[in-house]
Amino acid sequence: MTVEFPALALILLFPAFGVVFNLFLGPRYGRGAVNVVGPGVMFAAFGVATWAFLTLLAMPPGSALSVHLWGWIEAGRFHSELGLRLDALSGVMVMIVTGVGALIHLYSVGYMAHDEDFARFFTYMNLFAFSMLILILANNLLMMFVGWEGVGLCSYLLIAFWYTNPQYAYNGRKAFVVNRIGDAGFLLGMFTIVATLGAHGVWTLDFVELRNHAALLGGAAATAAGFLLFIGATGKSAQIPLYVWLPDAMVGPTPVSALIHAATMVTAGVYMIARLGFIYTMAPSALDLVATIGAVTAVFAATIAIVQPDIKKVLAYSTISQLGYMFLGVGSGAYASGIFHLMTHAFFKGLLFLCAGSVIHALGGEQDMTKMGGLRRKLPITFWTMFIATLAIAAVPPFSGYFSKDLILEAAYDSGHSWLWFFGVITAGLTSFYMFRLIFMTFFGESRVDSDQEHHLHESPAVMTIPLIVLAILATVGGWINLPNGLLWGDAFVRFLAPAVGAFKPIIEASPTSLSLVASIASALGIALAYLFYLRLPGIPMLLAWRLQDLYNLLLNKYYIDQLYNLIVTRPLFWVSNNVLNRAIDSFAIDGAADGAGLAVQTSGQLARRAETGNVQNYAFVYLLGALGIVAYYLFLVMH
Amino acid sequence: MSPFNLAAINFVWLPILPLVVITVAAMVVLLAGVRVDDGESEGLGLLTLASLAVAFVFTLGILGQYGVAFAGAISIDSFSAFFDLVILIAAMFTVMMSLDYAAENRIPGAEYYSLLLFSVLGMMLMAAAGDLIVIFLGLETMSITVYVLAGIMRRNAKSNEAAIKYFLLGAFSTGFLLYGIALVYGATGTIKLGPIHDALASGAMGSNPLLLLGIGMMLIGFGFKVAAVPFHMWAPDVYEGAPTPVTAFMAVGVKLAAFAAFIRVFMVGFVSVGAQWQTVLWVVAALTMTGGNLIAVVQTNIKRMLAYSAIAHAGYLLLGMAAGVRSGPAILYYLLGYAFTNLGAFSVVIALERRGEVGNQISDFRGLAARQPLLAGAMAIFLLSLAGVPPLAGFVGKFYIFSEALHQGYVGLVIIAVLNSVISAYYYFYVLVAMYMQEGGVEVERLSARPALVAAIGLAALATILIGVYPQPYIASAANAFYSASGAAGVRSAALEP
Amino acid sequence: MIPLTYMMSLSAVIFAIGVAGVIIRRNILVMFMSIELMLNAVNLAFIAIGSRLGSMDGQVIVFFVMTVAAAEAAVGLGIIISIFRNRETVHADDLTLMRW
Amino acid sequence: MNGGLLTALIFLPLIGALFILMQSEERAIWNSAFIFSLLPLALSFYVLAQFNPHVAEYQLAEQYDWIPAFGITYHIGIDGISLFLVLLTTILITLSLLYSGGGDIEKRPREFCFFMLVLETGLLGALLSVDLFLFYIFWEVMLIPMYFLIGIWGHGRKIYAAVKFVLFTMVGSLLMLVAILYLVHQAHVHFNRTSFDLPLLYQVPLTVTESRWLFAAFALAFAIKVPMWPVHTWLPDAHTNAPTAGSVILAGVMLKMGTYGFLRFAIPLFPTVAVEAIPLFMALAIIGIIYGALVAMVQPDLKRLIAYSSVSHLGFVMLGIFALNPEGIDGAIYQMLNHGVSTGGLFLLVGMLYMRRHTREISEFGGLWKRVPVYAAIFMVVMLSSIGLPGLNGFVGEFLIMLGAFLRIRLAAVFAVLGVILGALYMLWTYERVMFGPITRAVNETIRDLTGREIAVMVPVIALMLLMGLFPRPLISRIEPSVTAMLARVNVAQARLEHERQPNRLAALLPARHTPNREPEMAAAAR
Amino acid sequence: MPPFLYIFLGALAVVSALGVIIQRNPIHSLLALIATLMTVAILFIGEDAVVVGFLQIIVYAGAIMVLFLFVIWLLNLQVETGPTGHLALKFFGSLAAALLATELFFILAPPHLQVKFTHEPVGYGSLASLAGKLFTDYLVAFEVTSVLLLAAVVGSVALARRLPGTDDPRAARKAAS
Repeated sequence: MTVEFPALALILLFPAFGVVFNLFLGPRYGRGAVNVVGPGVMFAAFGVATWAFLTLLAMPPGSALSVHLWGWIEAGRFHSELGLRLDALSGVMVMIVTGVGALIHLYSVGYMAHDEDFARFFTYMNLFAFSMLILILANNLLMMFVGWEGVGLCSYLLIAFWYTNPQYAYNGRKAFVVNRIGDAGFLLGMFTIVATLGAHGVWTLDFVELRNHAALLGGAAATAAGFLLFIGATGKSAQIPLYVWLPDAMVGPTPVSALIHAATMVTAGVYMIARLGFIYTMAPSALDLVATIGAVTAVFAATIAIVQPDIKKVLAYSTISQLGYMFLGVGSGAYASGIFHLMTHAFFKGLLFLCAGSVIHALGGEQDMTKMGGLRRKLPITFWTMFIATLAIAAVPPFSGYFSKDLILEAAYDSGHSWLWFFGVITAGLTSFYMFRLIFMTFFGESRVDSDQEHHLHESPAVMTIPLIVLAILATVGGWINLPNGLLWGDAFVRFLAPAVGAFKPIIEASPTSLSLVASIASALGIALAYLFYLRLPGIPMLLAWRLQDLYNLLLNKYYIDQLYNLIVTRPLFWVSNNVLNRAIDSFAIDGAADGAGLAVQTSGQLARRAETGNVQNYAFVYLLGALGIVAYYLFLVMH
Repeated sequence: MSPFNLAAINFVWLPILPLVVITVAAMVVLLAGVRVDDGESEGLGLLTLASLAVAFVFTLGILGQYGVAFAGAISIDSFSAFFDLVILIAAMFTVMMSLDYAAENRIPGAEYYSLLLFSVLGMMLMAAAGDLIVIFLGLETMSITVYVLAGIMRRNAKSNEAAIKYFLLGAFSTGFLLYGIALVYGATGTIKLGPIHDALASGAMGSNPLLLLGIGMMLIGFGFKVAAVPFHMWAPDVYEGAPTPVTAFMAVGVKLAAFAAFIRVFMVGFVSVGAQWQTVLWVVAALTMTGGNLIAVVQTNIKRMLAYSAIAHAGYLLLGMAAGVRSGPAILYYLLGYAFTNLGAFSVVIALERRGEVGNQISDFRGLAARQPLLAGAMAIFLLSLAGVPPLAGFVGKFYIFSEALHQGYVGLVIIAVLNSVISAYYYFYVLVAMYMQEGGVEVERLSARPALVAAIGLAALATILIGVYPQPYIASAANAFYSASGAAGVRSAALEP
Repeated sequence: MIPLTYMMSLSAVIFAIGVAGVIIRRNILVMFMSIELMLNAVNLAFIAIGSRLGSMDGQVIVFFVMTVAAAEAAVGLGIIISIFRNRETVHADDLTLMRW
Repeated sequence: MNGGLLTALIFLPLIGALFILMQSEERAIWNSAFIFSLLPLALSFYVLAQFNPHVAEYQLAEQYDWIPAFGITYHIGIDGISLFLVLLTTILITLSLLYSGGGDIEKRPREFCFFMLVLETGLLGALLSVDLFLFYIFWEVMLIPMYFLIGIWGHGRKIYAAVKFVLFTMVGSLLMLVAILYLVHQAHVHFNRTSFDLPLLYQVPLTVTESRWLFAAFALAFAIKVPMWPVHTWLPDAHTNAPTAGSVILAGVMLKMGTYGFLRFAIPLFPTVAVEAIPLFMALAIIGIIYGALVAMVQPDLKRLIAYSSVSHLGFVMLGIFALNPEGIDGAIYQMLNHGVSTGGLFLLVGMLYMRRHTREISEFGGLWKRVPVYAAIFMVVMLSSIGLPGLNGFVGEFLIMLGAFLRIRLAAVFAVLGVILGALYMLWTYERVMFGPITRAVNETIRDLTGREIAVMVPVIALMLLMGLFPRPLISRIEPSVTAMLARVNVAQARLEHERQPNRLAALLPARHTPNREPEMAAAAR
Repeated sequence: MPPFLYIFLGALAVVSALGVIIQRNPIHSLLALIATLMTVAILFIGEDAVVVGFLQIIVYAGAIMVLFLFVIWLLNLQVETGPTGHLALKFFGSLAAALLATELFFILAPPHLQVKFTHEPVGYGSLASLAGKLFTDYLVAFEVTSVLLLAAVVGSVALARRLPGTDDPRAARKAAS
């Protein structure tokens, strides 16, 4: 059952109003107005979203709210509209985005309190929310792509927010371009779908239509489309091989990292795959690829995270790793598990970033964990909330991460990917290790803070701590909506989503309890190891780093992947463009040929004019030659 | 009915009335000029202008009459009228250009203007000729006077040199033309165009060596007069050295007359043996276009550049001739546009020119647009027309010729011509560059003091635009003119010749 | 009667000699004389052809050619004198003020 | 009652140009030029209102005898393909004049306005001509003012650029003239009627060889104008050295004449050859897309960079055109408009920068955002439009083009998306070098932000980007009928080609049709 | 005309024509030219062009050549000394002229040549027949010759007349001051 629900448009309009207001009037009306309007529109959107979500909840399963705006690209046979659709999946997403988004906006008021460019900041943030909501609420793939690129743009703008630093600007561009590479795949995926279905007379990308006609797609096209779309997802969600932008994105203001690069935007790939689950289900090989990439990324990023000294970098790699989890989930066919982890991750990772932001804020911009330590007492709220979040991400029961991670690992195992499950378990261990390393290095032990920073240390204002507390609560209880099967309202979330994303069909039925136990042991081991290394025997990490210098450097330098890309892609591209294309071909060959033709005319003119010696007898001679030629022609005619 | 048989008298004398007017005028100017100082020859010029105008009116009067006079020596048809009119216009423009120029340069007015008129007489005779002798005599009358005109600035070494070069090569060329006439005479037994046409049309003449060689020799002779490569070598030097109004007169009047005779002899007289000369013309046309344009590219003197440009344009016209009889109207139309365009361009050159040949270099045109926007604008129009940019006369002319040539399958030649047009654009546009995009150059004397020149430039510009934008009437009259000659040749021989 | 070929050949030879003279003699006057040779060769051709055709046209033309030759001579010699006055030379290869 | 509407549209600017020649006071010149550009602008909107979106044929057509001797008529009309290009022309000319009056043109304003308005006449005439001769005339007429605009008011190697521009274009257009003449001759042979009227010429039967050669001639002329790789090298020079208004019109409208020519002439006149040539042209288009982007990336000069980006964007347009399906061609036409707006906008912006600093070297800038936030913001939007951000205009066109290409040859779209990536790469990099980072040059500290006039110039550009990005339907629905009509001819040709290649399979696939194969007849007739 | 006379006259004409272009001294060249004209005149007479032949001797050889002579004296022309000028041009020029003669020979060779042979009418070549033609068929041409001669006279006067004050710049300056 689909109901027209015009108020859905309001969810978009509020942030849009925020954009317009902050852009044009923000600088004029000043900080007060912006601080009200910026977060205000998000809370308003959250309110509308809640209303819509409750409406949806009241309807029978499989229902949706929709609003049709206007026909958009309609050319030839192809047609697509701008329209919004709220079903279970997008409902959950909208709740996350508006909810967490509103909190982070609120937090930003405090975080950006001393920045001159607050109006621009909130413009971007509102624009991001607007784009993200388009992405989520779109009723067709093409419109989703609008949001998809829109959030990429906002990510770019916000990473490069402090544009006077050239490195920041570079990182922003890097994020956009890498995303564009993924988007190229997204586009091709769309084309594949349109072309294949078009051959059967279905010229649209509307999700409902696609779903109804998915069978027409056929295995090959579904695989191709799934594969190509997943390229898009690797870009947006920072998976191998396109993850390289996300760690660099941490140069943006920390609320941005929390909102965009942890809670919402980067999860768009997961959402997209869940949304198109009906296509992926037809393409097992594409799905396997998704799961594999997810699992490998999870381990890979986690290994990098364990040695990073920068607090935000650790969180960034952690995000990549966690996103890998989500892909492992959706790649196993358990779309709901991916979304579930997406949600819990939004809570705890958003919280982690905000806490990190609070720490950084307190330390006047310091991000290096080797210059922190012992902050527990100075920043109590931050510490406690961050600790809760760490417990959540380390999958300590009963915190939210435990439930969602378990669900994914179980799905991975059940779908026959036992190796990937193993990867997941390893990651779980690594995750708890690096997260507790972070906690220990930041909040425990001796203070290594610069002496002149020391007495500036203070807890953040309420406008920042309140969101922390709210998120901490969510990170704690967020997982409870989907208790393990058979426990109280077990599997409620999965069942709620099932009409939208389809139900998970396991291949192997393993014992959930034993699987969960293995993962928990791995997590516990990680925590124990971190405790050992960073509180008990702080010399060990140094020793290890010295002993395993090569490995340490490899990890510290992120497997040199950035350098590798530079070497095999970026530099050759510039070299070829500059020397081969621009100089050799364009300037020398093509332009040279054109100028050469002109020169040839000039030269032959110069040569020909030498015949004009000025001597009249030469003229007569040339005349005679011409006459000879003509007479010879007639002689020839006569002879024949 | 009049008691006298006026109709008969009129018929004999009316057709040559313009010629008579010109002749008488020449003598009157000569006599009137006996006591006129060289520096004050404007009066003579105005007299000349008036007489040319009278001749123009009379020529208009005979428009639409058809027939022959003087036992076939003079053809009365629209063809001759068309050319006569254009030649008279060219002469009038030349006089308008000369008024100040002659006085400033102390050119002997009486001789100058009377020779100009004699020359016009020769040209008109060539256009109206009905036999080869009249063509020859007309050509000589024209040439001999133009030799003198080219060298009339006696103290000027360049002018001298131009005269002697033109004279020597012209006389040399006369030998070839005459040889050709002799051979054609031998082959056909007649020197009248009508009978020649009939003799050739009856067939069995196509491989007569006398005829073939005669055609070849006449081609050479006419090729010289129209400055076709490789008989063109005189043109640049003579154009450069001659007084600029004379150059204009040569570039337009001589070329018109030469083409008139050329067309009448070849496209009317020799039309039925077209296969025997079109191939040669194909090659000559290609050479002429290419040679003219290539060398024009590297010129720095505007008169010399215009000389090579004139050679190139002769190439386009020859392309029309090579393509056969259907292109006739196109050639006539092209000549019309060409006449105005070139006259205008030379008028502008004169406006810039001063004693000592200042103003003859292309670099002297620099910055003209800033100082004299109207003058530069007019020059731009002429240059664009020469380059064949629509909707000016030069474009429609080229369009017409190429179109007819294509219709007759001369694709290769047309492509050569088109590529040549691109080359030509380069050097025409180079003058535009100088005028509009560079600084420097020479100051222009007060134009208000030279109303005749201004009138010439203005009229030429107007005509260049008008003929291009609304070409229909001119095309119609060109076609009418050409077909009157072409058709009349057959009719006349049947009806009038014994 | 002498065959036409013979007359024409003679005319051709004289014509070619005239042509050669124009090219190889640098004295303008002699060049001009060579041109007169060419004209004479042509005249010979006219006469020979005319008498075989039995038509007077050839002779009439020769008459006109002579007139033209006279006129040319008058003008040509005038030009030569004028050149000589200015440049003190009658050599064609000295007159290369304008070229290229 | 439409009599003379289009004629008025074409010739109003010309009248304005002549009127301006009579002005002498500078302010009066600018004002009257602006007013005379507003009149056709208003008129073109009236034309839009009068336009019937359901009709594929020429509308508001006028036809009078002009040169009966050649069968040439003054035949003008407007259809979906030309409709919005006309609007684009009138809009951009108005904006350029508005902008140029603000101090960009320092000398000889009278001639400048004169040439701008003559240029407008040429552009509008070429777009509205139905008669090939008329088209050719306007085609050449627009060349001359642009030549002067570049040569007089340009910068740097302006003369070289101007001459190069003219000569490149002339080579192509004169060969096209030959082809036109040949085509008309064939029409005469077959219909015993000399006419340059396009609808008649569409029906001329040609042998395969003939149509291949003719197509080649037309295609060369248009390819140079587009410009397609490898005949593009006039463009960077012309763009770089032209004055701002010249660059705007050159990029905004004039390049479209090439693509328009393909749509209006080359393809419908010789559909069979066009279908045969799809792989070739798609390959060239893709080379243009990628090559243009890569070369743009390494340009040190802002305008040169934008010029190469035009090569890339026009490559997209060509790709869409040679997809030869409604999606691709709709997209191509839409992209023509987009490119006009966005690249026009970029040139205006660079012009504003040049006016302040008298340099276009990217390395001369850096950190400008701090000083000129309004400028930077507008630049950002225009740049995003240029790289095809969804929601702005550029995306609609690129999407449809790539979709069309994908439907035709899948690999083509795969390569084309590389262009999308590279587009982002070089544009953002440029933006970064100009706007981001610290201010490295002291002169840039004092650079001033946009004036009211400049903002007034840019606002319509931005508005168009948003409108066209969000509401493409009103445009495409007017474009499409004409495109469909044109494609009908192509489809027949394509079916015939396939029929020749695989007679058995086609016979099985298609119902009996009455499109007899005329090639043998033609061959017989030719003999 | 008997063949031997033709051979003799032809040889004489060729030799004297060669003399025109070979003699170093312009006067000698002129004399050779006059010899050629005379010889050709006799050939004219032999071809029944009596009047024209005599005109050739009287007008051409007599009057026009004297004009040449005057000019040679006036300009005081000397013998050309030594092989000057462009030798290559002379060589190739002669070669080309020879080639031209050869080509003409081949075209005019007996097997090709066909003229519509007609017996000469009575009075052919007489003064009466010439005059008759001149004043009927060629009336216009005849009149034009008169104009042509007039023009030539005007022209040569224009070129050669010496006007005080205009020709000499110094005199002109004196007159002006």
